[in-house]
Amino acid sequence: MDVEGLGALIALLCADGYTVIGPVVRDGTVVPTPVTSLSEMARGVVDHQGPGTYRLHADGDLLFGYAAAATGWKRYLFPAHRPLWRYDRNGSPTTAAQPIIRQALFGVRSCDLHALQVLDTVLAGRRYVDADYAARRAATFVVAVTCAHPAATCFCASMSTGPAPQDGFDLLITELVGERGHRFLVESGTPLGRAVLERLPAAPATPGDDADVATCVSASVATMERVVDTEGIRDLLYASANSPRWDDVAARCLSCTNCTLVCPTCFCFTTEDVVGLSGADGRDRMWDSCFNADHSLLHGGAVRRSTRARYRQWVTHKFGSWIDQFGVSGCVGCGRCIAWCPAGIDVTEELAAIRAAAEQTAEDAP
Amino acid sequence: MTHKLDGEALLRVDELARVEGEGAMRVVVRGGVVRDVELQIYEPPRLFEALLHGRSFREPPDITARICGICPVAYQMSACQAIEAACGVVVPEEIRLLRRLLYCGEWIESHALHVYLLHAPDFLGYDSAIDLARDHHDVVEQGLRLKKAGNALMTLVGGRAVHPVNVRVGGFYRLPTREEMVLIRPQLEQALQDALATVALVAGFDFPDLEQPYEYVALRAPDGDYPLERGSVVTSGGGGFDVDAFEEHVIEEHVERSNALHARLADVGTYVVGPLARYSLNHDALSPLARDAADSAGLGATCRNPFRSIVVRAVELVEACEEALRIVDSWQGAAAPYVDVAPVAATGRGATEAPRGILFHRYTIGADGAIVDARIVPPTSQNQPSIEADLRQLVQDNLDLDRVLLSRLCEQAIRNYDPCISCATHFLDLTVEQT
Amino acid sequence: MTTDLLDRSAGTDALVPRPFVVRRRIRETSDTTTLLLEPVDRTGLEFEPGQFTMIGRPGFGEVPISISGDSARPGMLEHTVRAVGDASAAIARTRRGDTLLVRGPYGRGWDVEAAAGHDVLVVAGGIGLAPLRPVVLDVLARRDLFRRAFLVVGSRTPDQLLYPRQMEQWRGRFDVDVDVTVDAADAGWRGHVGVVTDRLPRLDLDPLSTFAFLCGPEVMMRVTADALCALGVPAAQVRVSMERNMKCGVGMCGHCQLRELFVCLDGPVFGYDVVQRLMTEPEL
Amino acid sequence: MTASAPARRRRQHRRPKLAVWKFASCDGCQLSLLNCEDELLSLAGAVEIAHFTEATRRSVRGPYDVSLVEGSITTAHDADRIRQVRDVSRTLVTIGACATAGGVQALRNFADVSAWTSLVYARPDYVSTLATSTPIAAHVPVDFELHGCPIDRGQLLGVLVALLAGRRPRIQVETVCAQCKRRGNVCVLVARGTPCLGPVTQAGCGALYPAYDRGCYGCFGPVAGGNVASLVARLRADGMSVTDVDRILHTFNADAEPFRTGGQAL
Ligand SMILES: Cc1cc2nc3c(=O)[nH]c(=O)nc-3n(C[C@H](O)[C@H](O)[C@H](O)COP(=O)(O)OP(=O)(O)OC[C@H]3O[C@@H](n4cnc5c(N)ncnc54)[C@H](O)[C@@H]3O)c2cc1C
Ligand code: SF4
Ligand code: SF4
Ligand code: SF4
Repeated sequence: MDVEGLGALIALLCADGYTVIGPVVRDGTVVPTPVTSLSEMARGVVDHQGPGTYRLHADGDLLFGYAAAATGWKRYLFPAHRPLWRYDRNGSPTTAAQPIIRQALFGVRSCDLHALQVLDTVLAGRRYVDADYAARRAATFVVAVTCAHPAATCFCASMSTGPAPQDGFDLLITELVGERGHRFLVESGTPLGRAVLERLPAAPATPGDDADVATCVSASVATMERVVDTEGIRDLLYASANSPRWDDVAARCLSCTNCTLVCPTCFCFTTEDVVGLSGADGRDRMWDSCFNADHSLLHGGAVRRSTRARYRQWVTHKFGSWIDQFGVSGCVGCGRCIAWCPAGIDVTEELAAIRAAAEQTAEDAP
Repeated sequence: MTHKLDGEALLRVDELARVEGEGAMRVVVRGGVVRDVELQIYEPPRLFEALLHGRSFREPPDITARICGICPVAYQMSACQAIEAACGVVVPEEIRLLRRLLYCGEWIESHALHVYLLHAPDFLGYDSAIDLARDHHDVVEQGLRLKKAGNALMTLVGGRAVHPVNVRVGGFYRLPTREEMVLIRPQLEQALQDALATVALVAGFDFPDLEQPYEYVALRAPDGDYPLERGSVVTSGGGGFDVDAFEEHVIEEHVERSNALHARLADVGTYVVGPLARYSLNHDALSPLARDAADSAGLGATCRNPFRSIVVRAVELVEACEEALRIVDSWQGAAAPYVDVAPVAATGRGATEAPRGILFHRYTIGADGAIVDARIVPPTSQNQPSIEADLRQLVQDNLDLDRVLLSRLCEQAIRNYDPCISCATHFLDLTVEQT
Repeated sequence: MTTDLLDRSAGTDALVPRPFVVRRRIRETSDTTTLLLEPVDRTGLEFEPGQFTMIGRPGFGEVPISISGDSARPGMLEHTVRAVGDASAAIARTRRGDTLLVRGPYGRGWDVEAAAGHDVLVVAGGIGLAPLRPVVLDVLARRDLFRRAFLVVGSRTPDQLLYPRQMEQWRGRFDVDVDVTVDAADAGWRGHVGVVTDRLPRLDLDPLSTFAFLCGPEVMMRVTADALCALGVPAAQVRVSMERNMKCGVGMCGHCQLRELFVCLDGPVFGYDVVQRLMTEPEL
Repeated sequence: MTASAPARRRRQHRRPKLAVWKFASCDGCQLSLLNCEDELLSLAGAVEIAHFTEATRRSVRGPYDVSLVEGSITTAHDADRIRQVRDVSRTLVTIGACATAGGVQALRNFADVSAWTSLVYARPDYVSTLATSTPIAAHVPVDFELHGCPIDRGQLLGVLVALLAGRRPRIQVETVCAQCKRRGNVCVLVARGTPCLGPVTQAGCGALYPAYDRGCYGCFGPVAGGNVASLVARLRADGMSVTDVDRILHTFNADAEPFRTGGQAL
């Protein structure tokens, strides 16, 4: 279909009662924001990302000419700050249920689809369930996009999480340009998606389309600059608890929490009792980070006092212990932690250095 | 038992309350004649003009705001004006209006604070607004609501109520959106109603008799505006001069007993800035609604009783609320939040109407943008001589009054000026002394 | 849309606590109090020895506290709380009739069953006796299931000893060997002075057939576990109860991670074979 | 329990006495208390406002349960006065950058004060001032410090509510960045190269500055354990001059470690 077709899709989703959340240019970045029409969404912009920098430039006319949105979709499912419970009229703590709105996430890249699946496991796939997350997730329609223009910070190919979405979406859009013009191939991934698709004025897919998508994906993979060698990475990290590289990175790390809060899979939270002049009202929950001193606080002091220990915890959890805990890597290769680190610390570079240090030690050993 | 001030007496209040900052009063009466009146400022000096040396010309809006937490916007506005004057920049009309809107917020907050929390308790015989609230809860609630509206306006335009973060040389960091402007409208409408009610309320107070023949000095704004963020200086004696000539006309002296500087008008001497001066010199510039409110409160076109300054402040509350509504309603956005200002080796001056009166700034900037010299003349140091004159007159006229009552009356007289001692220190303990 | 997620959202919210009323409080030592709590909704709290609850006093925050009562009597929830910081002090100073907010029980307990047919050794340091009291009560209640039973309790000073009356009762029994040692004795103390590991040799343990349950400061657990392993007790038969910061108790907040372990879900009780390496790595 | 029993008895018999004291400052932090318009009257019901010259002429004698202290020590007289305040205060809470770090007036600590005094006053001999502006904690023991220039109204209420409930106030130690990300701001340092002190500044303002499209200028002071050297390296790499780095670190918390070292921190 063409651009108008996409406009019709958004209109249809709005008409169906979804709040459509799509990529919008704000403060020089692309940020998922509620929209009501295609015209509000980012178009003709290209992102240039590097360690500690993100710049957006006007270029071309593509709708999805940039990589994954600067901030992830996490806050729409796992709010940065939410009331957990309040006292009801009888003085009993009761879920502070916020009205769950039906939302359509529009333009989710493959890395973020994987991140949603990770959060599904963490927050709703085990014995205890974050009911608020589960309810929001159940009310979420996902429109994915094939990522054709990865940023310099991306490494989803290494993490086997992209750039082409495989599942976890209701609809999948691939933006194609070429002899046959600027067009969008839309596929459904669920019956719900198919039902929406059937109501759209779209020409059926032609045999050449699949080939075009494949070309688009391989071109995308070819442009990806960063890599992570994931071979035995968990054991590598477990064995590298005393790598000298941790001291090196600790000198640069600000322990500022940015990497963890932009990471689409980081889920740590803290709680706080809400108290007014007339007494306790209930309890709230907000995003927390393992880079905060209070995170590991015990009576008598924090367990992880040094930045070295905190950085090690973060990387070891993301790339190593996550696998033991949830069966998948905690990193989906979106590169956000690289771009949004004020100190420009690049996790792929740190991992490579840790591996190199480990190999060096192995060599040195008789 | 009552103690009158006969013979030789000393009246002192060591710690002036309900003023912004720390000060004291001392009045010496000998043989039934007031011999000496002193307003002492023991607010420790914070040396702002000196610490601005070598700072970037972009920093005064943030740094000088810290001179006073009650009127930071005034400092930011005068600083911007002076620096922009030095650099030869004139901000676009929309930016000027947005500054005026921010300033309205500060006027509303500051005047509501003074009228309700600081001054009204004097007229109604309470120690504080909190005691007042015990008997007149609705009155205090009304005042707090007004104050809150002022703070909300400052938060909208400036980011926060104390030391706003959104002001920069050349304009603002970020423009408020049309939607945000619309959202604050109901609160401002309520504020306007509260302001009108305030005029009615304070008009009913008892005002001690005192007529003072001072020279009034205030800004006059172009286009028939009530003066806030711009204007040139006019005096009740018929004089007038440009802000650039301010230092030729205003002479600041350092008085021993005080950490504040006293200002005098060349050729004239003691003068008064602030609501009384501003009102009397700009009565014609008031909006019809504010003017009607003033009329019904029994204020003439000029007001010479310092105790009635509370009524003038209430009228100015009406003016500020209306003006804010006007700007909010007409807001169409601006092309850019600020204009670029490049440093120019030059001297620039700026003066705006702080809630307490004219606030003058002068900066000399080097070509590299570093500040070479800075001078700040706040309203309270300009008013200090008149406050002392008022006290002299009051004590002389009321020598037969009970000592405690007289002391209270003196405090009230000082509060007429809403003296901001934090500002003047670059300023108070009420003492009438027995010698 | 994932329908199974919809189902999952329908369950009770694990993060919402239930109100309990303090029915009795027993002052154990100068800083430690035992509270007996009754659920307002009268639904008892079935638990296994070693499990804990997240308990909070409204406005003061929530902390993990082990259940120190008898697992055979779940109607009354029992906690022994040492006042070390704001939340614990606030909980410890509640009065009879006050309401506390409780979630749980959470975590994996000591698995006392596994010790059936073996010698049972319980080693507690300070407040560490609280999560171990249910073990002692359980073993004594089903005494025939186990072989020899030892209880070694360490305390800083004699007046810091928990549950003195119950300890007297246990001492009076012939089917459990109770050994109490203090770091610093006072004038009236006639017992041992020293650390708990000093008491191990005299027990004449049968290493391969011993199950040890340890709780106390992390160093004390490590030193004791190492000593037991050195005696030949298999590490998997040595259990320790770990302590980490917890905000949720249900594996969601991320605070209690010990590398791949969630102390709240996978523990707090772990076999020493699982945590030995992790306990020796500083700041993990 | 023993420790709390007297506190409870006190609360039953009378409202706790609150005093507000001012030293060298701008009044902005005290004003933050009066700016709690919605809570002011109920607060005045819950506590006895026993000394607060900005708000009331009545002063009730000490001792006071809670003293809020604004401002820094810049005169010998004030150095004596703060000791008297400490003597009559059970709990002493300092509020604002002036009281916790010396404030903007502590810039004198880096300069020659007599030269400064003569710059401002025609007769410097009339002015008595110390060569330094020092935080309250440099003179007397302080029970809790509330940072900010000005302090955050919400945090102030939180502290008062905690003290009223007999609880120690607690403020999460974290950077402005943490609040900034929760708020959903776009990072100005990364997306624009605007110098920002957020990564080394204690949170409290709600990440206001980046929401206003400017960098944080550190008015809540350094966060505990912040890595100023690393941030300075980044700012320098972005082309900021040493003078400008000095300026940005040397404002309202200039004399707080590790802002003190300024551009030299690298
Ligand atoms: C599984 C488990 C069982 C426990 N059982 C008991 C028990 O039966 N009796 C008892 O007295 N104590 C027990 N504790 C310790 C108790 O949870 C802490 O003493 C308490 O959390 C201290 O909190 P605070 O707010 O009083 O102290 P603060 O020092 O003010 O606490 C600050 C922060 O650290 C956290 N924190 C501090 N110390 C600890 C700690 N030791 N463990 C976990 N989080 C901590 C608090 O949650 C808070 O976030 C147990 C801990 C765990 C993990
Ligand atoms: S790695 Fe970067 S973003 Fe993360 S805490 Fe360290 S400095 Fe901040
Ligand atoms: S660790 Fe970094 S690259 Fe990986 S998912 Fe998190 S933010 Fe993205
Ligand atoms: S810290 Fe800032 S806001 Fe507070 S009194 Fe000092 S200058 Fe004013």
